[in-house]
Amino acid sequence: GTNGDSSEGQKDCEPDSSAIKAGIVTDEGGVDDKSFNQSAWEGLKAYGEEYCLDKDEMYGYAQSNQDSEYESNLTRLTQQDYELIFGIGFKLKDAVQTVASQNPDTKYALVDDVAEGDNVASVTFKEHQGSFLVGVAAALKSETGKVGFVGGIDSPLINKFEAGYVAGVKSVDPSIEVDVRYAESFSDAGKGRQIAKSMYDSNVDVIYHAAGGAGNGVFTEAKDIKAGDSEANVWVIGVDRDQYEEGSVDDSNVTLTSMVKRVDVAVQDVIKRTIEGNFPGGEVLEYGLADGGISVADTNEEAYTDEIASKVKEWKEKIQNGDVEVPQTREELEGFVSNLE
Amino acid sequence: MSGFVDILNSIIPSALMLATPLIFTALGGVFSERSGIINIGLEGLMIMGAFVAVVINLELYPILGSTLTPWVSILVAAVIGGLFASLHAVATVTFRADQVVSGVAINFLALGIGLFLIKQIYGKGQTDMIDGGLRSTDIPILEHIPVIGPIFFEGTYYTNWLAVILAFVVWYVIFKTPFGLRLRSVGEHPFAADSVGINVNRMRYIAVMLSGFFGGAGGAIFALTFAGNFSQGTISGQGFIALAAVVFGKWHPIGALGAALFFGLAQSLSVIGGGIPLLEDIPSVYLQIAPYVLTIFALVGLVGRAEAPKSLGTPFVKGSR
Amino acid sequence: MDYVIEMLDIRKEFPGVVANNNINLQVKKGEIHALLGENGAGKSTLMNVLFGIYQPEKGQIRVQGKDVNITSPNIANDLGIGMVHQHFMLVDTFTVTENIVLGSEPKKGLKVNIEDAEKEVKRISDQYGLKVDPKALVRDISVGMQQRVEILKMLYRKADILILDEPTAVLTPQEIDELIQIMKSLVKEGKSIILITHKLNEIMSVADRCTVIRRGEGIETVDVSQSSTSELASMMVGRDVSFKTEKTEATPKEPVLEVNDLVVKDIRNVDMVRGLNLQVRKGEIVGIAGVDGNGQSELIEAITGLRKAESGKILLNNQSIMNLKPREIYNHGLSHIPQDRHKYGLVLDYPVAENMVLQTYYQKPFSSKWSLNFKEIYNHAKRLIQEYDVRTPSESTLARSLSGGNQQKAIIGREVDRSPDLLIAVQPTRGLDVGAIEFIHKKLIEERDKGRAVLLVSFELDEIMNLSDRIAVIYEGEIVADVKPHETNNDELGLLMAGSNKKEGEA
Amino acid sequence: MKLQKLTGAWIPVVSIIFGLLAGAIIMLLFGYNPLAGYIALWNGAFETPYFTGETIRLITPYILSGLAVAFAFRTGLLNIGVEGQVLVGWLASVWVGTEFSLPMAIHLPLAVIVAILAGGIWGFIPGYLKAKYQVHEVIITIMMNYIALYSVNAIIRNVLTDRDDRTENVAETASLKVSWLSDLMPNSNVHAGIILALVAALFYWYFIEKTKYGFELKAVGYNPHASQYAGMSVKRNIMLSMAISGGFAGLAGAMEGIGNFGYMTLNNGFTNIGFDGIAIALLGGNTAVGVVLAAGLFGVLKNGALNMPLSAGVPHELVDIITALIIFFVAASYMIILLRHKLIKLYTDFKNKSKKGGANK
Ligand SMILES: Nc1ncnc2c1ncn2[C@@H]1O[C@H](COP(=O)(O)OP(=O)(O)OP(=O)(O)O)[C@@H](O)[C@H]1O
Ligand SMILES: Nc1ncnc2c1ncn2[C@@H]1O[C@H](COP(=O)(O)OP(=O)(O)OP(=O)(O)O)[C@@H](O)[C@H]1O
Ligand SMILES: [Mg+2]
Ligand SMILES: [Mg+2]
Repeated sequence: GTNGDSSEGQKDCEPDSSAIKAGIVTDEGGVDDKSFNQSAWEGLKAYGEEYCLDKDEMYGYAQSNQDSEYESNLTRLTQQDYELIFGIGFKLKDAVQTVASQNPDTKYALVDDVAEGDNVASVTFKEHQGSFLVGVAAALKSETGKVGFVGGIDSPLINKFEAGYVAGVKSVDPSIEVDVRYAESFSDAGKGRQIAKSMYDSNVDVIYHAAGGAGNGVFTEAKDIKAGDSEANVWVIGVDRDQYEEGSVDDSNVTLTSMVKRVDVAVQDVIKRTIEGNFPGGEVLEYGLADGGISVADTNEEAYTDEIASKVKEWKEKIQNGDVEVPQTREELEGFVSNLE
Repeated sequence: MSGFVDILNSIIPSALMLATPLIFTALGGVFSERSGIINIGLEGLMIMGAFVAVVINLELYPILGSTLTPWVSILVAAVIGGLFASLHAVATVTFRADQVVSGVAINFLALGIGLFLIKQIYGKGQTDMIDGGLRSTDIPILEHIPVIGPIFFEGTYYTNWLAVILAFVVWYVIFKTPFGLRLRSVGEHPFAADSVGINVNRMRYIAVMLSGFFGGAGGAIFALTFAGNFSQGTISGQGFIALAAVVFGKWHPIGALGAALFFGLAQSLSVIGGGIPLLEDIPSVYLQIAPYVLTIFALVGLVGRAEAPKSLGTPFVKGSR
Repeated sequence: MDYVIEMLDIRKEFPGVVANNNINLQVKKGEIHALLGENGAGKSTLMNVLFGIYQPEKGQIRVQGKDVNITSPNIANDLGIGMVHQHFMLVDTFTVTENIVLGSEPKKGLKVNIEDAEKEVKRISDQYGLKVDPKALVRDISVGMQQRVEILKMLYRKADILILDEPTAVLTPQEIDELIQIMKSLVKEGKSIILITHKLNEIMSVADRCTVIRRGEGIETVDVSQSSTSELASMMVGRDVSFKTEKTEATPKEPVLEVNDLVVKDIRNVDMVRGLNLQVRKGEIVGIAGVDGNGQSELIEAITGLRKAESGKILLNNQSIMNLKPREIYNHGLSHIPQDRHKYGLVLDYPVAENMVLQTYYQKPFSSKWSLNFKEIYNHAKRLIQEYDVRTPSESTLARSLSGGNQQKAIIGREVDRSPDLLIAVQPTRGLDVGAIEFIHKKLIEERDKGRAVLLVSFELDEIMNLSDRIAVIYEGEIVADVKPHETNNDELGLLMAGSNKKEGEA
Repeated sequence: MKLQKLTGAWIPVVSIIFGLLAGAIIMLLFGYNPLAGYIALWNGAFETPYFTGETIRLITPYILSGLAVAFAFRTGLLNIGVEGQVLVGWLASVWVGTEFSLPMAIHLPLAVIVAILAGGIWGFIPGYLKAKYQVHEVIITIMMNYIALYSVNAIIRNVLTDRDDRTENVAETASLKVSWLSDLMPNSNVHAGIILALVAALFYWYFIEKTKYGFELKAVGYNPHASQYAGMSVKRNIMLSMAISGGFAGLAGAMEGIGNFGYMTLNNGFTNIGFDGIAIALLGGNTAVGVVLAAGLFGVLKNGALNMPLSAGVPHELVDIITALIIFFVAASYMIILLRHKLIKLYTDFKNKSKKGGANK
């Protein structure tokens, strides 16, 4: 097969004997969803290369296409003697817990949510912090005083992005309006685009999306405006990965920045700890700004000006010092905003 | 007042944009169903169109640039869509397959082939974002008409207007030309058509392939205006909505146009509703289901009974009756 | 002698049936050649072979003396052969003109030149005296006019040899007369006609020669002028047939069905039955005579609960059945032999046995509380099949694969067997051969003699005259005359049906 | 729409063989090892009791969604709305399972019945609109799918939970998980629903083939005019049929709600259980036995497919292609019959010719 993932050519190195057999089970997106599944897979591949391992021998993945396949896939990898298996996405929480309790000798890690069990490590990210920082960037970039947020499905996880973002915007300038909408889908690009269009039409100039494939629609709308008028002040803020490429249109780019969630970093970190004999079973690992688990992309140098960058840096420090407590829910956000006034 | 015009300014272009792929696909459906072949595979035809258009777009953009690429992509997608639909024709016309089953198979097959080939070509489950997507423009002259100009002709797509014009062309073809007369006779009473020497099976092949052509174009336009790439979820239900538009529009090209526009309008109303102060306080779920509920009300209240082509769904077996 | 058509030793098989076994048919130029045979004898099959719809297993066809191989209707068309099928080949939703030009449309640019086509249709229809409205939708015109459209279709394509498969089965007496005139004028223009019909008097009045087919075999070709109806009938059936139905004087008793001032609208919301009054008594057959479209269907549908009545009264055994559900009406003692046996009479994809309990399946003994009792259902069918001489391989054969005559016998068996107080029979013998007609007529009289009320609707005057004890003439939704058959004649009835009496009656 | 019955079992079997052959050819063309691919497929479905259990678990809702589509089809109705009916049935079963606390003898049947009712109502609406206003059931059911999708999400978010993305787990008293089955196929999610599904298939068969109601429903499907003439109520049967069809679908939803998952999450899109049901029903010739077998085939292919990339490097989309081809071949069974006919005719022609020494032309 011409499977692009495999690098089955001759290797000029010897597999490291300390390595463990590690795998991931993705949710619906698959390992090239340009989002956290892909990021997780990149982390695993990096591990494979570092330790000079063969794909499917020592590391591999199973893609789920439906909710009901998570358990099957986790069990499948377990039965193939994987020693450490990552469940990518909060949707796998139940499946990871179940399978982990059935297989106490195998180690599991759940990304994006907290699972119970001594043989399960939970990996979470402080998305609200990253979202806060891109909110700061949005507020600084906005000329109209209106910015937008497009969520996928209205759910606690996405609300975390929303709350952080709004808090960031309001921290810079409480008078800036934030138009928050949900596509109620992570795949319907048509809806994403329509929402974006209606936002840009109503003078919103920066949109942060946390909507997966529906977010593609936000990019297509922004790019269309930009293609018609290269001076137009429309921006998209990407999510999960650096979505700079997605924003490229002719000679310019509409991606202001992205809230990057380094699942790859986390995956490699958990594997390393396990190899070292420190598997964080039963623990919750929270990756955030300090450890590079969450970061803000600065690829679009032209748009993401030094001024913005330095302001973002200021706020980042405030968060890290604990001067600012970023809200994670809508209730916390309310309190946060009323404190600002 | 100006607020109202602003809202129209926002809703209409967005409704048109959303309706366009539906119009194309529904017109294809009209061809197929007018000839007597149920086409539940419109979804699959759109998937095939989206897949081909994205691949062509990715491959040709560096060579053709941003003006030509989208059009070439749509054209190729339409042609491949037509060829792909011929499978449905072979099954249902030549081999008298149950038309619903064959349509379902088309849906499975399109997604399977699309994703399988994406994996073979790019080594991953979905493509990169395209650079040569469709771009909106202001239509010269027409954009200057007061009030209407900005609403309908500013920041619009040529494909939108192509779709509207095509609906009328299809109407002309189906209701005015010998081809159309024959097509309809084949869908209504194939034995009558056969007895005057019309090759029923050939007409049905042509009609089904036309549905693939239009459905492919519809899928392509969807991918090039909205998604910008191809993946598992790029086309998720638009084909079924287009099928509904065919029936809603009573198997008439202008009816299908109207149904698709209605649907686009209802959908964009529901999306934009979230931004209109008056509607802001309505729980979002009501806005989300509004397009579908409105469609049902429209059907019950305005459209009512629709008469399908008489022999829709029945294979033509010469000599039997 | 030169023949325009020669079919020699034609053999055509269907799985399990030899429909045509070495049949010969020779048609002379300018003649009307009748083809006669019982239901299922193989007439339609033979003509379908000639028209290229079926390919024969064996045999030779010559047209104008030349050997031909007719593999499709196109080729038949090119050879000047046209066919009006037993079931019309017209697209309901098209106009008359669209139907006629379909397949060989005149063009103007990309468009069908519908104006020219309409003119041409008008011209041909005037030439042969076929009155049609070129712009009317086929579904809006009468069956008679549809028939003329079919003929025009052939003439438009310049056919010289015209095949008419049972063209009169669906026509009213007036329309039949018109058709006969048309056929005569066609042969005068040099066309040749092959005419399939079960009606011997039609053959006597128009045909020059007649070929008789029995069970797929060609029996004989005779000169009609040298033959008689009884001779033709016995050749066809293989035994002597009596035409005059034997029956005694009726002894009517109390009324079973009473209809008073009934008003019924059709789908288009037009009053089709307008204040109609009718009474049918125990022990009599009342025939409703009238031209199709004068409210017969609406009347029957209203009585049987298939259509809503607007006002008036319908009493069955002195109880109102107006606007009850069909099932309730049946339970009041009504049976109905419907006009269109394929559309209403049968579920063609059900076995014969299950069709025999179509109204009663839910009752004992065919059904217990939940489930059907198939043993009873099949026994019931076995009995009816025998009593009513339904020719079917078995009770579990699908109704679809029975011939029309046998389908009709199955329906009649089912309806009569329920021992109704009122039996409504609409066109019960349409398209059937004389043997079957005889059988059905006998059954209806038997029912009358058992004291049942029979309401007969037929467009065939002979049938009305033969069977009825009383004839009610319907015209524009009203009963305009009530006469005894022996006190009237066909001509008078024809006039009454055309409405000539109406003004006098009112005056 | 003509209902086509398959003549004998050989056509599906030949179709499956053709489909698998076509799949093998595709694998060869793209440089995969077909044998390894199919072994991986088989192992993925059956290798250990665990996977067998998972395959059965997958088959369970398929049987029911297939029956749902088939039931409507028997009455001449195309129920594309099974998808939505599954969702509301799922929600209903979880609602009963989480919100009540009752003894199992009441709780479990109640959850099942409420799911059936919910699906039934969701199916009844298009049936009612069709009977009453003659609007085509295809559009209404498509619209009802979307209404179900968004409404169910909203109810999970706002009614069953406080803005959460997932409901509580259903109470054990409402769960279909039974220990003897889990012991048989350890750790798998196989649950007692499979028994319910098979009982439903039996019910389907009995209802359609043996009862007077089935007699009516089929009659209406074959010929509404004759049914009306015979005193059956066409409208009532349309509503009844859609409601019962929806009931099967609702039960399919309960299989996920109180069988497989034991909870419900916000849905990003459709479950595909309903859409696959269309293929399963028609593949199974709309008969009870056929649907069960077709659901079995689907379950095996789907579950086995998951193992193909892992064990043989074959993309699992290939199985979608194979499935589609099998459906095509079954649908186009006339092709297979024709092939046989042609062969026979060729043979007899040849015999005739050699006997007579020439054509009869
Ligand atoms: N398509 C067919 N398939 C199988 N058998 C057929 C087919 N068409 C006709 N037959 C059989 O062939 C025989 C002749 O049928 P045909 O229709 O020619 O009779 P017919 O003389 O026209 O009868 P009728 O007076 O009822 O029209 C019948 O036994 C019939 O069952
Ligand atoms: N596809 C078919 N398969 C088997 N038999 C068929 C088929 N088509 C027609 N037939 C047979 O052809 C014969 C003639 O059919 P046809 O409908 O002409 O009968 P009919 O007596 O003329 O009835 P009607 O008077 O209603 O036209 C019937 O016996 C019917 O069984
Ligand atoms: Mg005949
Ligand atoms: Mg006949």
